Amino acid sequence: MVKEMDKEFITRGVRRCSTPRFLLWLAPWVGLLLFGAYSAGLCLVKGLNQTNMDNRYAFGLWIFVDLTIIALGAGAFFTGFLLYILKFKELKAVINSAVVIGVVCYSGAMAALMVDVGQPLRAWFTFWYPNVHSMLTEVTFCISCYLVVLLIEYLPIVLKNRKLREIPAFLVFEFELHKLIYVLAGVGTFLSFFHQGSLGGLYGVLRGRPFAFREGIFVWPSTFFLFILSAAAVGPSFLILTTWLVEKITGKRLAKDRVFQMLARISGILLSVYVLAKTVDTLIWINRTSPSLGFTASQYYDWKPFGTWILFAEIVLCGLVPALILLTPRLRARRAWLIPAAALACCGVALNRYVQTVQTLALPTLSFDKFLSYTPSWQETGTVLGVVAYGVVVYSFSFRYFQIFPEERELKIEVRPQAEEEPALAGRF
Amino acid sequence: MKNSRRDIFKFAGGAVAGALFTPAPWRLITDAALWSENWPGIPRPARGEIRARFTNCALCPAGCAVRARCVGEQPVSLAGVRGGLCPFGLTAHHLPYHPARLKQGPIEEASAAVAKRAADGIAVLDLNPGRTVSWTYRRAMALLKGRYLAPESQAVAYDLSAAKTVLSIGAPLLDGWGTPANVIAARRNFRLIQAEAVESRTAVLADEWIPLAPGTERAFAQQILGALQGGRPSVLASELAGNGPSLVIGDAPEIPEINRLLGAWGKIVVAPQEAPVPDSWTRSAAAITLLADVPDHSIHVLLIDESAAASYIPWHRIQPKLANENPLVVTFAATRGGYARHAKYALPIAVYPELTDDIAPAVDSIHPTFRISVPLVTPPAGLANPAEFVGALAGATASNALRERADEIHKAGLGTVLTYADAKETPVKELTPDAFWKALTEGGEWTQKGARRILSQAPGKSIDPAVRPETAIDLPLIAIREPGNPALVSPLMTKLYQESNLRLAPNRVALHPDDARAANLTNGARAILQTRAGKCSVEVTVDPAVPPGAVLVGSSPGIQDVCAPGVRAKVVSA
Amino acid sequence: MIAESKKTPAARYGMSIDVDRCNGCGSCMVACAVENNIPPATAGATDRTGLTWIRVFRIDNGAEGAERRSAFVPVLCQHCGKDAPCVSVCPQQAVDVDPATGIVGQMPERCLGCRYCMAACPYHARYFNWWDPAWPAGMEKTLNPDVSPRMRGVVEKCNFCHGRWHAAKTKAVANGKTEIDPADYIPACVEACPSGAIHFGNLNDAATETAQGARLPNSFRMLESLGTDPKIYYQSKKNWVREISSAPRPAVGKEKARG
Amino acid sequence: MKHRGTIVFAAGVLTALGAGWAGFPRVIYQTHQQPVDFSHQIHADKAGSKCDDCHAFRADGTFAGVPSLDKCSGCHAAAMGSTVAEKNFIDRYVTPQREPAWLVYARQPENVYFSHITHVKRGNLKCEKCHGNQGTSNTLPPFQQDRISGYSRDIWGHAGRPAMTMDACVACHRQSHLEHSCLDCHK
Amino acid sequence: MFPWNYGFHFGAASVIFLGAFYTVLVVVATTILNALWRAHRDLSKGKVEDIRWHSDFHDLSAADRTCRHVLTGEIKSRECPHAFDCRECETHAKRIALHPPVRAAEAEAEIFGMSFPLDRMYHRGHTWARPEADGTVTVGLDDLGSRLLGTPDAVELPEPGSRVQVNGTAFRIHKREADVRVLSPVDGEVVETGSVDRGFFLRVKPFADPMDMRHLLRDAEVKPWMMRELERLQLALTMEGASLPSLADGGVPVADIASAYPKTDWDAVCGEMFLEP
Repeated sequence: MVKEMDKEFITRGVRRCSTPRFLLWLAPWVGLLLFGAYSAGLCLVKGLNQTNMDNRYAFGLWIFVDLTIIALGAGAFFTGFLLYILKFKELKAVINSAVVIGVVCYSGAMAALMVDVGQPLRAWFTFWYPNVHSMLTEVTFCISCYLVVLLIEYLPIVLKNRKLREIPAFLVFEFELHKLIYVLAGVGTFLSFFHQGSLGGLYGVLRGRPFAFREGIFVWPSTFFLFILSAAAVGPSFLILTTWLVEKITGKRLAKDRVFQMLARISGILLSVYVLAKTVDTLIWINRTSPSLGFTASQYYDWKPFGTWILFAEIVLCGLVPALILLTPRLRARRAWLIPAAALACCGVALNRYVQTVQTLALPTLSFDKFLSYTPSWQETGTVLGVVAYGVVVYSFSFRYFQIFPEERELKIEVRPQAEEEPALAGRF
Repeated sequence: MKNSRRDIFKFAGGAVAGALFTPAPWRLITDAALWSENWPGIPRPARGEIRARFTNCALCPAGCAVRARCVGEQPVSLAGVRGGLCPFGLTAHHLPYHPARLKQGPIEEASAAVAKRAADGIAVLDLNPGRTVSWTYRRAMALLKGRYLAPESQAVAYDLSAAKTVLSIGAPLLDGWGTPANVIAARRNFRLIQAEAVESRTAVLADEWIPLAPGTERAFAQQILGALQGGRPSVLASELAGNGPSLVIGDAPEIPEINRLLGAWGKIVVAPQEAPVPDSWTRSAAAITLLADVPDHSIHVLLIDESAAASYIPWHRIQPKLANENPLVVTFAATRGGYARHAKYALPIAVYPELTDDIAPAVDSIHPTFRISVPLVTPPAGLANPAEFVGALAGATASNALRERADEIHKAGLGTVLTYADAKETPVKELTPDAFWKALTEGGEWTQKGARRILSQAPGKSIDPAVRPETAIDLPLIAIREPGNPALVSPLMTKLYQESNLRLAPNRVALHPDDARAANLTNGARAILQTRAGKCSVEVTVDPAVPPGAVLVGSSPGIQDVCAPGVRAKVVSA
Repeated sequence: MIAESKKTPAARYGMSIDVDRCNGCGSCMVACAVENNIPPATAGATDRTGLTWIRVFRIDNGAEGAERRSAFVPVLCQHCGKDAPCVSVCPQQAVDVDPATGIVGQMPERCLGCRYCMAACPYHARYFNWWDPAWPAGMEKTLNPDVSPRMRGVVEKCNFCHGRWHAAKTKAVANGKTEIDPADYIPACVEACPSGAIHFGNLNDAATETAQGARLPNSFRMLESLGTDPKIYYQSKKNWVREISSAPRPAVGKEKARG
Repeated sequence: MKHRGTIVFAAGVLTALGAGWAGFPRVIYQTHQQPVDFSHQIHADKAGSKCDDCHAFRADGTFAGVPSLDKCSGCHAAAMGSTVAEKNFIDRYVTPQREPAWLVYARQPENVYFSHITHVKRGNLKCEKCHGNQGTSNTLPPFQQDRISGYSRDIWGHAGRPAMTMDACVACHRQSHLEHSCLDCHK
Repeated sequence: MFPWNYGFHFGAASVIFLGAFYTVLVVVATTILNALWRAHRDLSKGKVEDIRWHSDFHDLSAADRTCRHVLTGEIKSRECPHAFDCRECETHAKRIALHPPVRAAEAEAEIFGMSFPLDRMYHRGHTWARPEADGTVTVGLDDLGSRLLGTPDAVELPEPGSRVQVNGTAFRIHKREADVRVLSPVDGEVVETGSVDRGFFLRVKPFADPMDMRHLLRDAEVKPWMMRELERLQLALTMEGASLPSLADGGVPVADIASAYPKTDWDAVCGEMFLEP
């Protein structure tokens, strides 16, 4: 029977849509994935002239997307850290989802980076001849290692599949690996703290770009710490957002409200700390760092459309406002507040990454140089869409065949009474 | 079944583990990286002994002395012997490989066709007169009873080193006007005032730039003339008169008279002198006719020598001179871009540095000189040699003309020859004819310094005083010319035309942002350049350095056919 | 990043560029391209994707109308002497500073094309090979054997015509000398400049014209406030030209164009 | 069978080891024969030539490398011995004035600048240091070219190192404290 | 990356950076190898069934892991810490010592219309074990289990001679979409398999003599357990979308419950009831 072809792979007791329906859902994403592969293939075969990047915009859309999705994927390390190291047991309900999101984000970012470099065949040189003073070396090492750790963390989720687990070797390996997972969570936390930081350091160390340059704390610029903080702050928010989104799409309840509240509270606390730190950092930068390099901060915002509104949007609108909402128990208890706040927080970190990458490059340094803008080519956009589609496909597979939300079965009964008014998308996956 | 599948996995696992302990994976990773260093498409430079060879640049009359760095026989870079070279000369060793280069043509067919009709009325248009080959043309035309046409009479030479103040009215003095080495050496000693509508490369380095309204160069010259003749006094005129010796250069017809009044005539402006020419040539040469003086529709066969064209005459000025019925136009050209577009036969010729030719003296050359552009690269087979082609029509051989002329110079026994390789100057008297010839063909220059300076003929008084600016409301812009480029430029010139905005590409026009906005044009847009003479497809550069109301035009033959400096023009979106 | 180890009697090669003598002819740019086997542009290349190790900018005093004045400024790798922004950022040591010459070198064969150094360079003096290098058929015969052509996907920049340095060094050895003859080592742009606006030499040798030019009172360096100690010195007698060295956009030039 | 899995795994390991060590070099390297069977030994012994008689420096200090045909024709205008190799050489190259397409083992990649004179004259290195005993060899070994990278497999000439890689250059330069920058040796 | 690579320098930065990198690599590799080694050890020691049960037990909802003494009301609330293996449990030992299970009246052998004979002991995965005179133990499906599976579509019985262990798989039953492993109540070697009426049974020769059966429910414990099981069944059926009259108030489960709920996800219901999440 085609309809239930893959029944034996689906976790017992959860409801998944029929195989054809699942394939139907996947079809557009796979199409997008193929388009992305074609775009990326063009860039690899014909070279980066397929992009609209240029000597001034040496980095473009891809680096922005990489930085953003890695920040959003931070939920993986941070949830692991909270669950396995700080023993926040409730987070067990979302840890698997966090790991899948982490795998998706990191592998997607790695794929995009491989297309982004001009000579991918030589990418291993970074490992073989590393310049340990470069932030990019730190990024490369940490992201690669962390991706490996994430894949190992993902392995138990896969092996726990109902069918795979019948193979004794897989069953015992999963069991034993899961017992050691706290070690990997610890290593992952260490690695991701560093690479989130070194991604921040990436631009913060650029003495030649006073817009991005920041004073150092020990050997790292302040953005090193701001990136860690902001990623840790929005990681839980992004988990809230994805969980909610999956709930909406599938018409199921996947995690208890308690979990949402806990994530929101963690996100809120960290976000407010981040906003405070970011404000202090911005003030130091305006009053000290930038003038010492001969640039007055106001001139960065003289160019349309990059006005001071960006600073406001980044710190207040997408920082302080969601932080306050997430910290207020009455507001965050309601989805109508919680979800927009989480979304705002995610937008805030995306905006921060955008400013760090794109605005930095747009601003001239030589006095006779121009302010330049840049529009990505369809090949660049296609590659990014391919990465997004890849994420959706992997997540869909994981959701269908693996136990991403352990509380789903328990919560199944609570959603039953609304069965008649299931949203149109109900039953997908 | 299950067992065998598991075995396959185990075997594969073992193979992977084992492979890690062999050189194969590591070699492949390394090789992939090495391959990326020399994958197909990255050319490999030839290796070999590196030597220096010398020649003279034939791209323009400046005739700069060139030292070529050669691998084997192949020049790989050029450098000036006396100071730097212009970018066109620096990259001339690429010209033989230019993709647009004309390499084949129906030489014999053209020769037969010309021979058949030569009696009807033949003419040679020599766009780079003053060369030895020009004498060949004149001798051949005398035999064929044809005409030898030159674009304009070059009656004067300038001794910039004698000037203390120079006023240039739109002349590209520091940008290809004369011999760069001479101009730059002299530049230290005179004050330069540049009067020009656009802040050109010369204007940027001038001591003073007087921005003129576009199209008012002639009026400006008249003003100065008026002041000097005792009309309204002007600061500039008194500066010229007071800080002499002063020189004025430019295109306006008033300028010779101004120079006469300033006392430059005979002192700074002198007659150009030619290296000795065999008597037999002078006796049997056709007269030099200016193109403008030829009666309309009188030429049945026109041969055009485009090699190293120093000037370009718009086709609409040549065409009326051609016979109404079936005129035969043959060009000797390196590309199809110039007159070849209008010719029945476009015959390929050698380009510098394949070319063997002497170089006409530059505008600032006051001494007789003789320089040969000796080939650094062997020309491909199947090229036409204009001198031999024309000589053969008249039944004469022209292949030895350069040597004959060199022998004549040697016979006169005057002057010295400078050999570039050792920077030695040797009096001609001390050399045998063969040694003299050898010096010339291995990179050398004969000059007769201290030759008696000949006063140039004083200008006539008949200057048409009327300034008749074109008035046409539908053509709102006035054309300004970007200083001209050679017809064939190296592909590397994209560095200046395309990969930076340093120079205006030949197929481009530049507009002030306001004019561009009014015409709804943006940077890089395709557009049509319109004048009374016609239309031409161009690309637009928007540049605030161009004065409003003006259009700076490139120097492609297409643009030059329709648009001369000072004419009214219009740029519309294509 | 190599060898702090050896203390050689260090030369500090640098340039002094007289802006007032540059007429923007572009000889330096094409001479550089010829010397360093830089390919002509492909059809799609623009001034933003171009490849030229030295680029002459046309700058102006910001005034409109009759007061507007221009100047030409050649900008190449400034060979920062201290904390060169590009060196420390390269993840795989494809950029280094030669302690013996002070030349900031870029190794295209080591480069993976991440372009981080380009983002780091405030002078925009680094260029990326967006296209495969291609010369019109036959023109590859004119390539300079002393410089290897680069492949697509790597960053490159001025290295003070290092091929000429090699040749001069070899010649010195052949002649039994230990130091190279300054006359043998002149970068292509310096050699090509028709107006003699560029001087190249050892800044540590006070006798060179370059070192003297660097000490002139109207001498300036680009973005000195960043503290990177560039070794390219510019000179101009015009105040508004000297103002371009500092980061903020210069106020509209009040200087008269005359003089 | 209890150890069946182990045996299958070991079989995989062994197969890969065999393929990697024995089969792979045959696949990846293409063997070319030199155009002429040249004996350095004969030239050194009988003709008494020294290395720099044929492999000379030019006036500007650059190394001329393998001598051109002119140098050979100087002595071999006609056959001097009776070997088949010499006869072939004269018939194929000297008489028709055709340069033999020598395959140079030590040819450096395009991106390397190697100054022979600096190593020989300034560094006082013997030819054997890098070229091994090639100067006394009787035949030229086959030229093995990597199919992917195009480089010669063995350009070293003595048993110590399989190939002259950058590591080999660096090892020596490090010993002599001559390691300054990449551009010292790259162009 | 290694000291012999070009460009490597011993400096504080290199040592710290690469040191951290190698530490990470070593830790990750050690963890993986450790897990692999442990897995290998488990496999060779035949701990698969044990691990499967522990892993399953871990995934049961907290309500399903309740201690048997909670069912009988002796303890207020307690989650079983020994994966239902009371043989290791000190609390159980103490409890049993204090209150040995009472032999219930004969009538109690029928609970809610289902037959639970008193000659045997019951496993919480709905199997029973009956010691036989010859020292073997008969293992079968209890009445509720039989009714849940009705007439099975297929049964996979172990080969005689194979071993079963407590909480390990005794046999597999397929019914409609359900595919259930039925857990064994005893350790031992299977000597005979076969079917009697609706119950499938194994005859097992236990390893230990006397056999330790402390972990099985017996006598008076059965009824409260069954009450709880029927509640769970009701919940499971509700969760899987069946609407049904309450069972708790005295209804009798039909002989083939599966046929009564044709639209219900029977796999999920059986998984829940047979302690197999």
